[in-house]
Amino acid sequence: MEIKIENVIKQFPPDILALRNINITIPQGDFVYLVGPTGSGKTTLMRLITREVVPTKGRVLVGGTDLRKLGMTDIAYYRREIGVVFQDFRLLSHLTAYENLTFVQEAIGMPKDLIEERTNEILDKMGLWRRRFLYPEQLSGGEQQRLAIARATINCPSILLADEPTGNLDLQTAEAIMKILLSINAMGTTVVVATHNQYIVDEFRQRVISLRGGRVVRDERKGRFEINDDF
Amino acid sequence: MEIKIENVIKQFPPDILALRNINITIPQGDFVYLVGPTGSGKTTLMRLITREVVPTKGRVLVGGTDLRKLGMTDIAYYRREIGVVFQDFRLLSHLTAYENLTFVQEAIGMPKDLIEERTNEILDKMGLWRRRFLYPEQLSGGEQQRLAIARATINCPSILLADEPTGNLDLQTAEAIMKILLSINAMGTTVVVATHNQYIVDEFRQRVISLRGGRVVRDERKGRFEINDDF
Amino acid sequence: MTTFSYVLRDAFRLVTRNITLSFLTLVTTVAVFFLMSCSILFVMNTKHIVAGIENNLVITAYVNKKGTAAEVVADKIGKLDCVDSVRIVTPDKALEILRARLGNQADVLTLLDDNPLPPSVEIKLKNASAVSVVARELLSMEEVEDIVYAGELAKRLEIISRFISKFSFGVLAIALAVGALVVFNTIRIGVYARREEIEIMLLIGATPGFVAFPFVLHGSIISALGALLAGASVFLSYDRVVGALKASMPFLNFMTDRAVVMDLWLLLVGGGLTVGWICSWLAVSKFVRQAMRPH
Amino acid sequence: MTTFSYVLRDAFRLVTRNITLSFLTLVTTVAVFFLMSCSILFVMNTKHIVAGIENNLVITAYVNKKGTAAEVVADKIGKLDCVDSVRIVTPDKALEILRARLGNQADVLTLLDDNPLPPSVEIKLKNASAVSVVARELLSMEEVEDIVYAGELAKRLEIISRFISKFSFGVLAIALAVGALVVFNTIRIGVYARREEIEIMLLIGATPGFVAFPFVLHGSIISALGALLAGASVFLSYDRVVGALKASMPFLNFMTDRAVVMDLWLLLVGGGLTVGWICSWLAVSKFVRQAMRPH
Ligand SMILES: Nc1ncnc2c1ncn2[C@@H]1O[C@H](COP(=O)(O)OP(=O)(O)OP(=O)(O)O)[C@@H](O)[C@H]1O
Ligand SMILES: Nc1ncnc2c1ncn2[C@@H]1O[C@H](COP(=O)(O)OP(=O)(O)OP(=O)(O)O)[C@@H](O)[C@H]1O
Ligand SMILES: [Mg+2]
Ligand SMILES: [Mg+2]
Repeated sequence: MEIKIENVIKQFPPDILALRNINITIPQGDFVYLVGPTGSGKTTLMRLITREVVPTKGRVLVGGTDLRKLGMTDIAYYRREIGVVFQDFRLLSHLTAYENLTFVQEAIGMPKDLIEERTNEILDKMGLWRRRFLYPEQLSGGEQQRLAIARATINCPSILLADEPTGNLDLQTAEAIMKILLSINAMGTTVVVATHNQYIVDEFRQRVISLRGGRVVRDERKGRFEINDDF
Repeated sequence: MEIKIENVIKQFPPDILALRNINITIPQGDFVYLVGPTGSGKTTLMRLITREVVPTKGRVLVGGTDLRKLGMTDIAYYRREIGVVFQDFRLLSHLTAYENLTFVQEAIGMPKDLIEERTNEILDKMGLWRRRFLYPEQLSGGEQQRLAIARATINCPSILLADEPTGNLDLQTAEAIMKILLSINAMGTTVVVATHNQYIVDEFRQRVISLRGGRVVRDERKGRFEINDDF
Repeated sequence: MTTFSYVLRDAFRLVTRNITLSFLTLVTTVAVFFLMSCSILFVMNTKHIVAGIENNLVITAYVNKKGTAAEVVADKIGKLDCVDSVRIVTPDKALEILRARLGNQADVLTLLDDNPLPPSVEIKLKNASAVSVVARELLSMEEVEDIVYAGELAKRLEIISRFISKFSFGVLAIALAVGALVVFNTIRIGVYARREEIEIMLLIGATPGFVAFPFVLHGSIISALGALLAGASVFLSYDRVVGALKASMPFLNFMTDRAVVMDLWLLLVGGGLTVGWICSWLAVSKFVRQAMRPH
Repeated sequence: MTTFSYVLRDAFRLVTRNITLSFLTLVTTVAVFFLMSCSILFVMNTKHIVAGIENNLVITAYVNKKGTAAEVVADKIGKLDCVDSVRIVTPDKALEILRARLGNQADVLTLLDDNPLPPSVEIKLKNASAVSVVARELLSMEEVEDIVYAGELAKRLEIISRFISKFSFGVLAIALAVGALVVFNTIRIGVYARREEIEIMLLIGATPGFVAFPFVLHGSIISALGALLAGASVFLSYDRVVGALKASMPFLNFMTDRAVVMDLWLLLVGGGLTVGWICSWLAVSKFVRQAMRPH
């Protein structure tokens, strides 16, 4: 599904202009880094795609559908095709690590044995196998982050949005995570990663979209992390 | 107040050994980086000092007092001398940015006009002045982090614990924050910073304590960030 | 299938996870439903007692002495639906009663040349409202010379009975409202306590119905269970309580039909389920719609 | 000072922030307290009515005809505390009554050589329980030949009256328990909904008391306000309701003393405040202690 953001302006009350005239097209299968200083609008841009936020002006088309036109149940089904790693993780605090993963699969009606198999596999891959019966608040920051990534990827979504997926990780783990994201991308999933991590962007070079004050200031194939991306 | 961690072992049920025989002394006025891969016990170590966690074995002395011996009200008063930047921010979601800052000052009974003055000053310093009437969930990740730092430092604590205080910040803002932490340290406050940020550790060199699997593997004055600190 | 089993498990988790909280809610619901059934039973018993007193209502009709006038009147009146029974009091019997009343001076009555007292018919009615009908009927008969009845008492009982009917509706309405409010409130606050979870679930693609259903189930279960337990305690204790009351107040005509209490119980559980379902649905659906609204 | 003002503001925020929720709780509390005062007033009125009937209790004492025997008895008995009033019925008066009863055949009584009927004293009592005392007293007087009184009715009224006293305690206890439970529940769930905030506040150095106080205030305010509003609606509507009841049932002796209703109102508000305070404290303190416990 192609993501098309057309002339989007987003103003939060009373007068905060988070996005000013954004025009971005992300074809199916792209891998995009979203960079920019804090408060530049990265998260807001992602929330346009999940329809948590609707534009004040302009429109957001995903797979040709204007998101504004979707009804409540449509949106639920639409969101199942998108995996999101939220900046603040948003894990379900009343469910264990294991249950947090099975939940999203149960919600889309997958068969029980397949759920079990896939969950165990990904817990192992993320190094959370020994932590599977802990609740989110009992996990370390990095473990929570890996759980959030596992949850976002387990359903093989068409689009994967990852907001600062390595903020709480050490370099080695961050690299391992990036490799996972790239392998998912290789299978045809569109991946959008918002990040402040220079090392990651430079190591695994991909399309870079740089925001500043709610405007796109650079959009480059095989880009690098430039010093003013973060100033 | 000197922090003395003596022979501390912390085991979480059922069998997770988060800390294994830790011995650390941090004199008043020290600046310490706590590094180590994800899950190595950095946050748990800090939570020993706030008495969120009590050791399974060994003891934690702060200013000569065994924390285990404090009553409920004592702990409240003790915690007022410690500023904490939590890894997950822990802002009060029902209060605006402004109120999140005034709250901690009101809780210790500061006069009203002083509160107002100091709050406005720090909001300005952290670049949150225009966001002061927003609630935490309306702030960007970096803005929330800066608000958390502002809250931890506003009462001029004797000890400042900052858990990953730059995880959601761009380089420029991270540097600015580090300068603030250093200036607070210069006024005599003990500062402990847990971080994965190599750039910061190498740029502002201080004592480095490196954890791995719940053990101290390195404790160095004017240390550097070593590659195996994060592997 | 998996979806449905998740919903069931989640509703179950809602109940068990905060067992104290669920327990408190349950106790409140039980108390409310208990009060409710007590009021209902109280009203039913009062009506029953009033009906019992009404059953003892008597009209005395004095008839003329010609032949079988008393028998004719008794016959005619006895056929009316609202009449329970009739009894003829002959002049001799009436004189006997007067004699008893005069005590040791009763000898004076032997001086009467003829029994001056008229025969009469005592008519027991089924309910107070029938008094005026029967009275009019009696007066229209030529055999009847005069009638005497507790007109005031009859009217009073009728008014009280009608008032209790109205009152019972009022009590039921208030109790039902309080019960519904408590359930609604509990679910609403429960939803509020889990607002973050709900938001997250909706964000990761759970449908509104899927998110709402466990809450609705939770509310219905608690409410129905509350009604069930309240009904059970009423059902089990009713006989003993009425027994004790009867022992100390044998003159009052309590309702002792277990079937009625059983019906009340069933009604209560059905009502509890319905109320729980509607209230939880109202409580959760607005919230879910709100959480789905974009910024 | 700043601390206190914070606490006040926070309690206020607790009330206003989720205005719907606070409103719902309030409505529930009002309903519960309303039911409570209705039960209390119902019980008070029933007792009042029973007392009214008791006031009409009469013992008739037949005395011998010697001289001023009736006056002597009336005098002696009239001095007892439990006696409301006495009235002497002379033999002439009694004969008159009998004559009226015999109707057109009353001429027979002119044949009596002498009035055979004894004089009697009618004694009005203040309450049913005095009947047996007075009866015994009367029988011990040599002037008294026989006494007649509605022994059954007196006993019944006494039993009913005692039962209503017990019953009123029961109703009050249940209503109070439900009220307390609702308040406790609301505060408990409110605390639960804000558990994260409470944990954070405690982490940044707020004392347990400081954290708990707004909740306690919130609970007390809601509970007291609920009692106040329930009391107000009862107070304002009582006259009209009783007026309507009196109009349709003038034979029942309703309580019309506004002062009593006013007292009830004050009692209600005081009770609401106390219950709210205790319940909220119980609800919040355990939770705070738990949140302070280290891992
Ligand atoms: N609901 C909201 N109400 C008001 N302002 C908002 C809201 N959401 C976001 N903003 C503002 O919009 C701006 C952009 O926020 P956004 O979260 O997109 O930044 P970001 O690029 O993700 O930053 P970071 O790197 O710190 O996460 C911020 O200044 C923020 O304060
Ligand atoms: N309450 C708890 N119950 C069980 N295990 C726990 C609990 N708290 C922490 N742990 C475990 O202890 C280990 C150390 O956790 P800690 O949060 O100290 O790591 P960390 O060094 O802060 O990691 P990160 O850099 O990811 O934040 C982790 O493996 C975690 O799962
Ligand atoms: Mg962001
Ligand atoms: Mg940590």
